[in-house]
Amino acid sequence: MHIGLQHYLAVSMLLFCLGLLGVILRRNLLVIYMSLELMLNAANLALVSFSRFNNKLDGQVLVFFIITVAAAEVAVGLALIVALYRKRQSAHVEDLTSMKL
Amino acid sequence: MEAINNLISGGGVEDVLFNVFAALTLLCGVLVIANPFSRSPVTSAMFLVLTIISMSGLFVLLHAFFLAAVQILVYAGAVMVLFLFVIMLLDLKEEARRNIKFFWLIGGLVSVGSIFAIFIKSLTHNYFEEFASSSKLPSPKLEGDTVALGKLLFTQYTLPFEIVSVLLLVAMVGVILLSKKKLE
Amino acid sequence: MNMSLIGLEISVIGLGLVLMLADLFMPAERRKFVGYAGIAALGAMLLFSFADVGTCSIAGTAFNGSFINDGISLFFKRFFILAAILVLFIAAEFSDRFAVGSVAEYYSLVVFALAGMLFAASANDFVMLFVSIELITITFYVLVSFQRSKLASLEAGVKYLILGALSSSFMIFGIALIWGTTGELNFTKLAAVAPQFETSKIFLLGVLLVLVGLGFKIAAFPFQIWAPDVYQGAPTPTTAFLAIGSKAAGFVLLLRFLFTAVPSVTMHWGKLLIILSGITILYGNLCALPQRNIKRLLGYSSIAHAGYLLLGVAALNAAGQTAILYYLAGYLFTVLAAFLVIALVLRHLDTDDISGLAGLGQRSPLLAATMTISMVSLAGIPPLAGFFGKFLLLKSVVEAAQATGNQGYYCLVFTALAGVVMSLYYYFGVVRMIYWSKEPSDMSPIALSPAAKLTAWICIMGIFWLGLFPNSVLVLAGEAAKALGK
Amino acid sequence: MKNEILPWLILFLPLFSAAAITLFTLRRKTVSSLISISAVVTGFVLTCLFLSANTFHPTVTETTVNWLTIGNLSIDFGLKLDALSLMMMLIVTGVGGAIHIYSYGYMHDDRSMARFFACMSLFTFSMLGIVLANNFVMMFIFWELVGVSSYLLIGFWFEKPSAGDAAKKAFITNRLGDFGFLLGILMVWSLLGSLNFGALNSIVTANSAALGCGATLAGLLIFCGAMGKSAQFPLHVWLPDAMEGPTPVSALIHAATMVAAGVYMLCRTFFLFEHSPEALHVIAYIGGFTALLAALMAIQQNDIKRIIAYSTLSQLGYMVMAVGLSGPTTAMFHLTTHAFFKALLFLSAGSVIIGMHHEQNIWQMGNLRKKMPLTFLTFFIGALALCGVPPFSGFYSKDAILALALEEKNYLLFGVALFVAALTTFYTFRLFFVVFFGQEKSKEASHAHESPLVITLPLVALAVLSVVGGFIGVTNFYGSQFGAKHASLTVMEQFTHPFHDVFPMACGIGAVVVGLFLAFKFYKNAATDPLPAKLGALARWMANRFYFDELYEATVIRFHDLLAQSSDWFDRWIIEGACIGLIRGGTDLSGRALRLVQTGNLQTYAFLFVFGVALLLYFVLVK
Repeated sequence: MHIGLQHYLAVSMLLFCLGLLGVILRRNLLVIYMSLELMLNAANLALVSFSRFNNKLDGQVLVFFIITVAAAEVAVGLALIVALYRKRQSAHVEDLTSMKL
Repeated sequence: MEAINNLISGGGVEDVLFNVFAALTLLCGVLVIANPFSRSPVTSAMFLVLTIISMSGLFVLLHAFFLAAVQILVYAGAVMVLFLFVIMLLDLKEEARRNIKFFWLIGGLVSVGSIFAIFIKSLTHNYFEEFASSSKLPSPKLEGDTVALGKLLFTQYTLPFEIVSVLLLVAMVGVILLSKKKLE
Repeated sequence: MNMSLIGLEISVIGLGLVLMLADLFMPAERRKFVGYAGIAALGAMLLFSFADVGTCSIAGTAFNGSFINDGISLFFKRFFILAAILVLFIAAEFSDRFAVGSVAEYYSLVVFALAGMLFAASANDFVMLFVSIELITITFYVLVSFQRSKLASLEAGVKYLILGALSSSFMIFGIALIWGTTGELNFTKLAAVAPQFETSKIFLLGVLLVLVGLGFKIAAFPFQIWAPDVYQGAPTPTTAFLAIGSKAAGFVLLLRFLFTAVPSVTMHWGKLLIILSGITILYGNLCALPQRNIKRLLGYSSIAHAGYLLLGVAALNAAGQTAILYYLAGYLFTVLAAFLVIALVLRHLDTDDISGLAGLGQRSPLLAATMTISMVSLAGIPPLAGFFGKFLLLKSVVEAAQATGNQGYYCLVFTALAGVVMSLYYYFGVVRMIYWSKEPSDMSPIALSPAAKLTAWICIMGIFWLGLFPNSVLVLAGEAAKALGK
Repeated sequence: MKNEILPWLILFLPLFSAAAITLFTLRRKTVSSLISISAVVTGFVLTCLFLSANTFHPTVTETTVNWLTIGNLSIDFGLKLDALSLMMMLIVTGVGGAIHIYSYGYMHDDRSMARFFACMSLFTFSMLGIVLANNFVMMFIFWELVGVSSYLLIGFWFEKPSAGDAAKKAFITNRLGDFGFLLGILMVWSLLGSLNFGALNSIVTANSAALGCGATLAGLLIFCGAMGKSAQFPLHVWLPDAMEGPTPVSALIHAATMVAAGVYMLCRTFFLFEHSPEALHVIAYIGGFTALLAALMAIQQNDIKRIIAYSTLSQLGYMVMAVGLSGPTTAMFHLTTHAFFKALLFLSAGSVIIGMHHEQNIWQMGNLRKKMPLTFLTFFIGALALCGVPPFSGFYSKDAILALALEEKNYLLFGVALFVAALTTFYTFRLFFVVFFGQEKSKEASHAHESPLVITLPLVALAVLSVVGGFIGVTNFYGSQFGAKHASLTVMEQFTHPFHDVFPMACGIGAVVVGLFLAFKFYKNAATDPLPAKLGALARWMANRFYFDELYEATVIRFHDLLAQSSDWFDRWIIEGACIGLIRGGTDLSGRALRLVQTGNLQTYAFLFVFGVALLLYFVLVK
């Protein structure tokens, strides 16, 4: 058996779904956020492997942008979580239900 | 003996390395979201760092050298350190083992499982097999090194590059606004 | 490559920087004027985009086809600038609720979000799509949680952040799959090769995942769940901008993606779009029925309106696209009118309960009239803008039904009309509260600044103009829709 | 030139007046009312001028301005001037003008009189728009405007919660009908490709199968609109409640505007219905049923305005039935005469209400003919016209409907119409006797006084019209459009024409006589002997003398009571409660259930999001 694109993609998809599970099942906002990073990384892996097998570099450029944007997003997101923690003394999703119905 | 021969002759090293890195990536990924031994965010963060590092190994296998470096420098080096800082700052305790609602667990597993099934099913779809078998690993004409990426980035993708700079500015302003200790 | 095509975007970003810096040199109590200066500059840009002398209105592409200026992008750019102007007016009225040191930042963030929307209007490849949508979204994370002394604002911010990042992940994975199978990032080039991938499941998977991301932006079923909470918690000017700017940006990208990038796939998805549109309409209207919180109510109603707008997408014809543009134009004035009133009346109250509007008929006849006209237009009663937009959308669906013989379209028309009837109940509940409520607690007259009066009048005029003389905007919208091809 | 301008002027005058009042003179009652009154009256004068300029021979003309073009559909803002619209304009401006003048007296002490007149002007404008519209879109727009302005007027006294509820009810019930109307319009447009009445007419005439099998459905959907506005069963529930508005508003809604709009629309688009006998059948039976139901309900009412309101419902049933029997001329004829005498009745009732210091219960009145002689006289004329006593106007139009039913060989509806005619006379004169005869039953009744001139003058004018409305050539006018058989008769021939069809006329008069007799028997007595105790003392004597009466009491009247009560019950619980309530409650409940999804918990949201993605992928990729 030769390692081909499919194998890389399978890994990427598995990773993506792992991230998804983390988002759904974990309650700590920070861990949820890490799971989201996992999902983004899965997309990066898919792009890089496609880039290799398509013989085009555009995918890698896109990965570069994704990493940059993710960094910005993480910065804002963590600031937000910190601000919330200061206000509410909690980083658990169950404690954030003042608005509903 | 035969195995070693295979390994030396037919690109087998890459295959082995792929298996190793892929397994590492996935294993650490699992440990990020569900660690049987610790539910502390710090453990999750550390395993995420490991995931990222092993993934950069995969990047190297795919000849994306620049991104492999960026992955380690930016992701593992900067982003994850940020995470760890925040975790320390907030002094987060271990996530209490609240009793998991069975309904959510099953529902979540089923829906994510079905998404995964659809993913894999589309991977093995007829078109794709053809595509994958016809294009065996091509010899890399384009190496994902700094020069090649830089050229593309500053010709074809100048505009998004500039927009991302605005985005970073916004993020900076946003972070300051959200975390400034005192706003009179 | 004609760099002057992005003149408008460059000036908007420049304006954002200037506003941010202006904060340093202005005494705290005069920062309201930073907003007015921003409004004036944006107004100048709006006029400039209509004048023939400007090059920003020239059609063409730049940056190897990744940036495109055509009818639809120009239409949406004007739309976004107008929306930003009105939002800045609302923000200026609302600014006393922000921490003093951060008012100018708020204005500049609004302007940066506007820049993101302008880029979105011109995006012609996936990189631009991703980057511009992220610029908008990340700016909105900050804008939503801007009142960080209020828990609701932060909570809304976190909800928007997590779900937004989730949808981004789906979208980026979809982009990866599309690019991987076709090898094209550019929409125009993709359209040429897409037909041969129509049977590839992995390609279709990619298209669907991109739709997930865009569906989140426009709050369409099943990705509508965030809207009410975020609308409720966010500061009112942000909610207004979210309701109109962010949603319209989602729609322009959706239109581009569906009709320029993958038209051959879209043409098979009439049924899917019909179902999504119908459920979105019903969900929004049904949930709004028992709602007492006015901002939340508008959140649900915005879901319903996303459903109405999807009618035009589901019709899969030029008439539908024209109708979307027209409807959005009407929606702009209508929604901003409503949020203007909410911002002015409820800013000193702790709750957003509908009862806060009680006695408005006596407290401020102008605001009462503005809110009433807005509600009546949202309910789709002639001769206001809302009616005409709905009429156009329904008409395009009926046309589609005739052209394709798909009975589902008739069901969709029925659903939409049923939704309209339901919506009367809660829209007129608001009107009733304004004029016919028993013993309002506070009967003090509301003093209005000249700027607030001006904004109210602009909105009223816009609603009436679009309802009574639809031809002018319709021609623009028709021209714009031509740019999409099919 | 003059001809081009005049209709536009007539249409927009009330709008200008509404705008002027809202913008400038909201604080000045007298000026506002004068502006509003003069706008309508000028409209009336201009309409007359326009007619005389055309030598009273309306030819179909249209003046249009292109309003917008969408694809291949071009929608005009156009006015259609033919016999139908011109006559209707006369009614709207003429009767409306009388009501406006009357309102000046009636509303004089109300502090929001200016707002009242602004709304009245808006209402008139909307109605004129419906009348003059030359295409469906424009008609629909004005149709909705009528809805909105009626909402404003019915809820005019918004301090009363019941007024607010009534306004909302009227609006939502109407919208329910409009829902069907809009669907119908879209359907007609999708089948025929045009929305202009003239163009549609020529398409349908050229190819009667153009509508194909959709004719019935389209017709019925359009009829839904009329059902809402003209308050036909089962959407009639709003009309009696609409009495919460001031009396002139009731008069305007019931006589000249709103409810007439539905019938007018049916006649305007009659060319569509001609090709669908099934739709016409449904319309006829719904009309007949409404007429019967409303008449039965009227018998049990005690509020003076409500009795007249139910009579409107019943008369509207007649009109709709006439349309359903393919007689648009007859329907419009009855609409015209009804406009005269119903406005007269309402305004007279208003005069009584003023005289009684806003007491509306008829059992508190009595013997008012001495106190309010002029009102008594005009009410009497209105009542006679309503019942169809020759030679009052109602007689001619009702007779025409009876003849039409017979001609169409629809004996069931003929019977219903006859029965309703008898009932009409019965409840009208019940009201009449109780209010104007007998003894004063309250202090207010003994202190009642005649109303001022500004109120009685419109009464007199309307009374004259109610008398002569039947034979001044109304049918001629409409006949020129629809080609009725009585077209081009002289006034004298008109005066005597019913005598050509002796049988229906005799039946009609017979029904009136029976109704009158019964009313006289019961309520002449009830007025003099209202107390049951006294009745008990005279019981044996009564039993001997009025043996038949008791029989009636035991059978007919009991049956009536039962029927009236049960139909009231049916109305309240089955129609409003079960049908409308069930739909509303069901919607409400599902709304409440659905929003339970919005738990506010981010985790749930994320789960639902992912679940949504899974569904979407499954739906597209697997299924």
